[in-house]
Amino acid sequence: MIDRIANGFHPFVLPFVFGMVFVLSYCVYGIVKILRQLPAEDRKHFFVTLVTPKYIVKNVWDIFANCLLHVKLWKRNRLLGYMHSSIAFGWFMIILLGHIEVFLFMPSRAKFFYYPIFFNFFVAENETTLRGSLMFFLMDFFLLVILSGIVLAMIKRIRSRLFGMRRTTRPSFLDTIGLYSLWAIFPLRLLAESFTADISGGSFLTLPMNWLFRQFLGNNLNMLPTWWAYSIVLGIFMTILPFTRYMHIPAEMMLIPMRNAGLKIRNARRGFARTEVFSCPNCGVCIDACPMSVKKANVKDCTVYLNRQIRRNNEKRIEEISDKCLLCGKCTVVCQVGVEGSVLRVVQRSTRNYAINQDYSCIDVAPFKSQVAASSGNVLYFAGCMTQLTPSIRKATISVLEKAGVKYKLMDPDGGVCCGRPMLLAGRFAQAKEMFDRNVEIIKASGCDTLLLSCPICYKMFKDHYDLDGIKIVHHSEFFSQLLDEGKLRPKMSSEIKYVFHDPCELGRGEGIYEQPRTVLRQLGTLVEAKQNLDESICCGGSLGSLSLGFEKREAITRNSLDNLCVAHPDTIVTACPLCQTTFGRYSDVPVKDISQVLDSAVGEKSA
Amino acid sequence: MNFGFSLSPSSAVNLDKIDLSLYHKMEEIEPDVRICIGCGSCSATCTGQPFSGMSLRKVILAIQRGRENEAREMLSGCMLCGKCTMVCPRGINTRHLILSMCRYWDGEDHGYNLMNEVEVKI
Amino acid sequence: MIYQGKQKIWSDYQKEIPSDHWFYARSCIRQSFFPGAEKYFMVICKDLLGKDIFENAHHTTCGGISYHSDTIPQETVMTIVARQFALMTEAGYKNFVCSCITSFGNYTEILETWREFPELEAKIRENLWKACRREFEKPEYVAHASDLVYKFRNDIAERAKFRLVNKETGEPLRVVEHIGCHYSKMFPHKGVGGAEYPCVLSGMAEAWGGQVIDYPERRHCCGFGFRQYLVKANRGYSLSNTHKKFESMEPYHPDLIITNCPGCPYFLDRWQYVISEMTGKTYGENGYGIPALTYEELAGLVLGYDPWDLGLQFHQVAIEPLLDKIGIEYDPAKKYLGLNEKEIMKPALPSVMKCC
Amino acid sequence: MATEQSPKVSTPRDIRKEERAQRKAQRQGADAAPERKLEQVIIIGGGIAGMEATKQLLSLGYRPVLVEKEDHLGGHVASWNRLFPDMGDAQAIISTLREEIMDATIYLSTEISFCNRLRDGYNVMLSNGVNVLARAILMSTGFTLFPAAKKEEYGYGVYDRVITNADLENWFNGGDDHRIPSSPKAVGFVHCVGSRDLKAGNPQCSKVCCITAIKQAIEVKEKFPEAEVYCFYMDLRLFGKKYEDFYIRAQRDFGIHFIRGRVSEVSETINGSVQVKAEDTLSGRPIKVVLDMLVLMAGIVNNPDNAGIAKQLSLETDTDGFLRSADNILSITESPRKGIFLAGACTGAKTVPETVAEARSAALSIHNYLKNLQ
Repeated sequence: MIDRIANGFHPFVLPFVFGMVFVLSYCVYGIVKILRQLPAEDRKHFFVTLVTPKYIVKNVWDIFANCLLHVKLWKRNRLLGYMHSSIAFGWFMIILLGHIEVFLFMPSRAKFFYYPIFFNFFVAENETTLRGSLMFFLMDFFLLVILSGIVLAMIKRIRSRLFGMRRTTRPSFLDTIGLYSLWAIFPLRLLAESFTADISGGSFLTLPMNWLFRQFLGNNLNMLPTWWAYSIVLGIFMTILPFTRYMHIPAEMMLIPMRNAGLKIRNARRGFARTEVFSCPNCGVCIDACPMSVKKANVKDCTVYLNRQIRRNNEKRIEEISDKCLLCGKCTVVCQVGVEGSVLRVVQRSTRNYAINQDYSCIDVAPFKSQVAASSGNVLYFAGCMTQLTPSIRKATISVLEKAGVKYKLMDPDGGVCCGRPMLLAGRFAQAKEMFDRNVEIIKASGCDTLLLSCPICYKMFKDHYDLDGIKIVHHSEFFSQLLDEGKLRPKMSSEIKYVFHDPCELGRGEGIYEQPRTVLRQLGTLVEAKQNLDESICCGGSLGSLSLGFEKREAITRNSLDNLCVAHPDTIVTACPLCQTTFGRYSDVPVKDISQVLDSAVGEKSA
Repeated sequence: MNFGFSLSPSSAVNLDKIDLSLYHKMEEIEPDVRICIGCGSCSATCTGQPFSGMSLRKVILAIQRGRENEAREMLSGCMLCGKCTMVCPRGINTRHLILSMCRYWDGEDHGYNLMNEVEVKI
Repeated sequence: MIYQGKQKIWSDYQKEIPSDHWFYARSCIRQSFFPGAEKYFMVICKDLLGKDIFENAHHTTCGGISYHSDTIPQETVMTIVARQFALMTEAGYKNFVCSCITSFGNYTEILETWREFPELEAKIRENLWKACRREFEKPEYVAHASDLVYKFRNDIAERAKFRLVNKETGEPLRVVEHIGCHYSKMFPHKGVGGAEYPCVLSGMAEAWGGQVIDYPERRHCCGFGFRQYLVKANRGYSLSNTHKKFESMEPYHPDLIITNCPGCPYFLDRWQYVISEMTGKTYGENGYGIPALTYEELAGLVLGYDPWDLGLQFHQVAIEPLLDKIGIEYDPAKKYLGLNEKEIMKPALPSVMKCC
Repeated sequence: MATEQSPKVSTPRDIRKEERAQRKAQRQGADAAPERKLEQVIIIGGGIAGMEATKQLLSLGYRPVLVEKEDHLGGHVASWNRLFPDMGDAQAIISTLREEIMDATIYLSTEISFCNRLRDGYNVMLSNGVNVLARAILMSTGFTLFPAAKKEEYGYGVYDRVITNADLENWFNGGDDHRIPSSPKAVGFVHCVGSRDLKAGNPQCSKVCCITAIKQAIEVKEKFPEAEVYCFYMDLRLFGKKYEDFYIRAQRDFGIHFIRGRVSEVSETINGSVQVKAEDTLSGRPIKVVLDMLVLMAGIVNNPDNAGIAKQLSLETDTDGFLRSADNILSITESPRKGIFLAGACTGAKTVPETVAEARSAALSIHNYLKNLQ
């Protein structure tokens, strides 16, 4: 291996050097800024995890698996997974191998950080050496891998449907420049390495190309301009990277250790939230996942656009996007980097100041307390506001409880205090807390050991937000499944009836309850599945999460969700949420029932 | 001079003189506020009503008649549970309307509090 | 305003008013408020027009004031009215004329009630017999004194010494008319011109040269409202209604107000002072109020009777600017001289409203 | 138009001549209507009901004789502009109908002088001297608008800026009306003027005024986008096809204010506008507003001209003052008298499509009646 350039420098490296210095400085600045925005205790905890071996291993593995190999994406879509990991991992390998080459062959030049990138320009190698041919083979191999990824990326840009994506993001102007410069980097590297392959050595890709070019060019005058071009394109990409979606590359490497450290969003725009926003790769997977985007509506209100608008500080759009979302949480499930679309929106909502702040001091809980204390039973059933509008759910639930011989009490026979979740979702935490506290007082006064809920909205609220001193909180679908397990109910099996279960957002994605309602339904009839189900179930459209989405605009969402549920031609749609039931009931041709209703009608009198 | 009695203000609503800026703001945010027919479903189903006398019907009417002060108390008892939205026969997005009223009630934009540190758990 | 439209309505509401032979019933309160008014009504009818108009010294209040103040029941007031009719019958008259419009409303209401419920009339006849051994016949015609003056308005105009015209400019005076709620709001067909566009007072004002103002709150109550005024806790409400009328008529710059009822001129006059004390605002020109006259006083003025003989010094609002406008001569020194030039007391002056 | 200007004068002699001609045609095997259908039917009233019935009777093969007291056909609809809820052109409806009845005998500016009952028909003497014999008479005499001046407190005919729905419609139709200001800032509509009002002598609902008020309010708003438009109503009675959509449009798209409360009184302000007082019953407060134009929705009341004919034909009036049908459910188009039929607003307030449908139904009833007499 011979050093071709005596001082190890050539002016063409300057664009790259500039870009690299710029992007690195920007990242350092960004990291410091974000760390300073973290609350002091979070920051301290984060630093501790960075030096804790257990976390180090986890962080390194997660970064490797997610940022380079795109493991999650592979699971979701192999073609997309290959495309992304070929570019990311291939590029990483080229950089890594470049450094190895320098350390192996030119350790004296290791101090020039551009050396590994432009190694083939600076050295001449006799390709017959084993070491050289192996390294050159690997370099050509990974370059080929990257180029295959680039080709796929180009196809995807033109025909996203081939990759299973119905819609994709519209890149901004800078994103487009970043994209084209990224695409240009690797063909230019191939060309540059090919032109120098007869001098500096090459392998299966670069040597034949060198031969080919020599056949009709006859000289190597193109060598230097190509290396210039390669360096310039690299320089451009690095320089604009902070202002494009490619910022997600460094941001995600920051996000992973932060998340592993257990940090949470504590401010709408700063710290962790900011890292999440910058980690969004703008892939647009959330667009197809979003229930609102049916019929090409509301596309610009998906999480990817929220991230973009937060980066631009466009308050008007941030507000619109934050308010419209149904908070179904599906975008979070499908997101490759784990941007929490719902949390980000709720925290935006929480930043607003109001002229009227609700005050519930007028609520006297004493009558409720004495009412729940008076009756006997150890299960306290809270039907919730929405169930007031679907009294059949309350009736069926009570009926099942009686048939199973459960001793229960009613918490809100004539209406009660809202659980506070709708208020919480509007970002008004203090007001929601006031309502929590009222309910907690009543629950504690009841002396029950189990709080039973038929509304997943209330369920999630009580489960996640209340400190109830060991009182067990169960959703009725969970409770029914348990009653069946214990043999307290013996429902009649009617296998000719086909049921499909709609996973309510708050119950499924919200609390991970997928299996229990299905266990119940399997004992009542034949269970069929929707096209998209479990954590990818589609919101019914009735969600209280959305503030601004009007009634008429929700119809298409509901109908789309119904179509998804009805692919296997069920006889009855079963859900476990009064709001989903009411919403579907408006447009469904198939009967929509709550799980309590189907169970109640399948259980005869007192089977226990 | 103290006569032991005084002029009492008229209880009449003078449509020529009332300040409708809040109503116009609501029209801009939720144009459907105009199609309320005062059926009272929202009030009848309201979770907060038994505690605070909240009646969205009355609140809307009050801002249409420039008598906001009569409705402030009611709004502060809203629990935002969304039942009114579920029952409104005219499909008005009542929750958003209520939230927007609470926000702009006094005619001012109270802005954002972006530096706030909160426990966000949803 | 389409004047022909009003005329059409007036033509629909013309009532028959016999021209002679009347039994006169005075108001219980007007004599103390506006002592010249009833006196000059008699003078005009008897002396000027030569009509047969009779009054009996034994007649009393009609009871309407207590009835509308919710202090006596309807049967009592009916019996009082029956006694008035008995006095008329005994005197041989069939036409009943009263000075007060609450009385007029009261008589009309009672006669209509008897028409609908004859058994009630029989009961009242029995009550009257038991009480004072009198019997009565119902009058053939019931009129308010203003109906008569309206009927003779052109005769008065012919004999008038002055017209309701601004002496300086030659422009007609701007007149606000107020008929009082009990005149025709209950029974529009019993009032000249009906209830919405009554012409009993506006007819006089126009016949005597004035121009009637139709302002938005023209139909509104003067503010008396009986127990609204009589109960002190409600008095602010009474005042507020009067205030509303003045606020509404203010842009028209009225020169005078002509009224029917005993309460109306009283409250339209006295409340101007109270409003001026409370708000510092006066509604007439140059810090004066707007003179509120009864129709008899106004008839007396145009006929050239002495303002002080007409009792105009009993008004709170100074009458002098109006007299000057019309060109009626008066002796300021005699304002507070009573009969036989005897000194009557001078009132203290208000702090805001100019009163001479 | 030709029909109107030169109405065909039919005499019994003409008819006999035509009958002979037809019989001849029949004998020659030509495709002609059967002889019995040459029969005359008298239709009294040339509004849309009379016109539609004439059209139907013509196509059923009769010789309808249409008698109209005005000098033009079309009745009230002829002076209207656009019809709810699709804003169809009223004139187009009239001209279509007119063209379809070109072949009928039409007497304009003609009234009924008297009619006698014969053994199985009627002898009707017209004011133009023509005598018509017919076994069936159709009354399509329509309605009159409540005279708004009767509600004195609203000041129609007294205040400069108070007009009626008919005046406004006439103005939309290109008429001149000095009472309508060039750029009003506020316009009001008073529903139920002379409807559902015992004191106005008409306790019935006029059925079409609510929707007409909404239609006109939208049209006013279209002409004067800057104006605030208020509708004062007692009840909104919007029963027909697409009327609710129309109402929602008025509220949402045009921002028309609906105030539940009847106007109590109207007075003129110093600059000639009108001050309107009402009770806002939903908020329980008095309400006051100054308007540059006030439109009174005069209701539909029975046509007083009906009384004379009704008496001669021994027809009765129902409790609502309109002509009484034999039955208000099954035979609304038949009178209790044999051979006399009723169509349109002479039996009560109706919309245009209802009137047209009823006229068709009446024609069919006449056809069946005459067929059964054979």
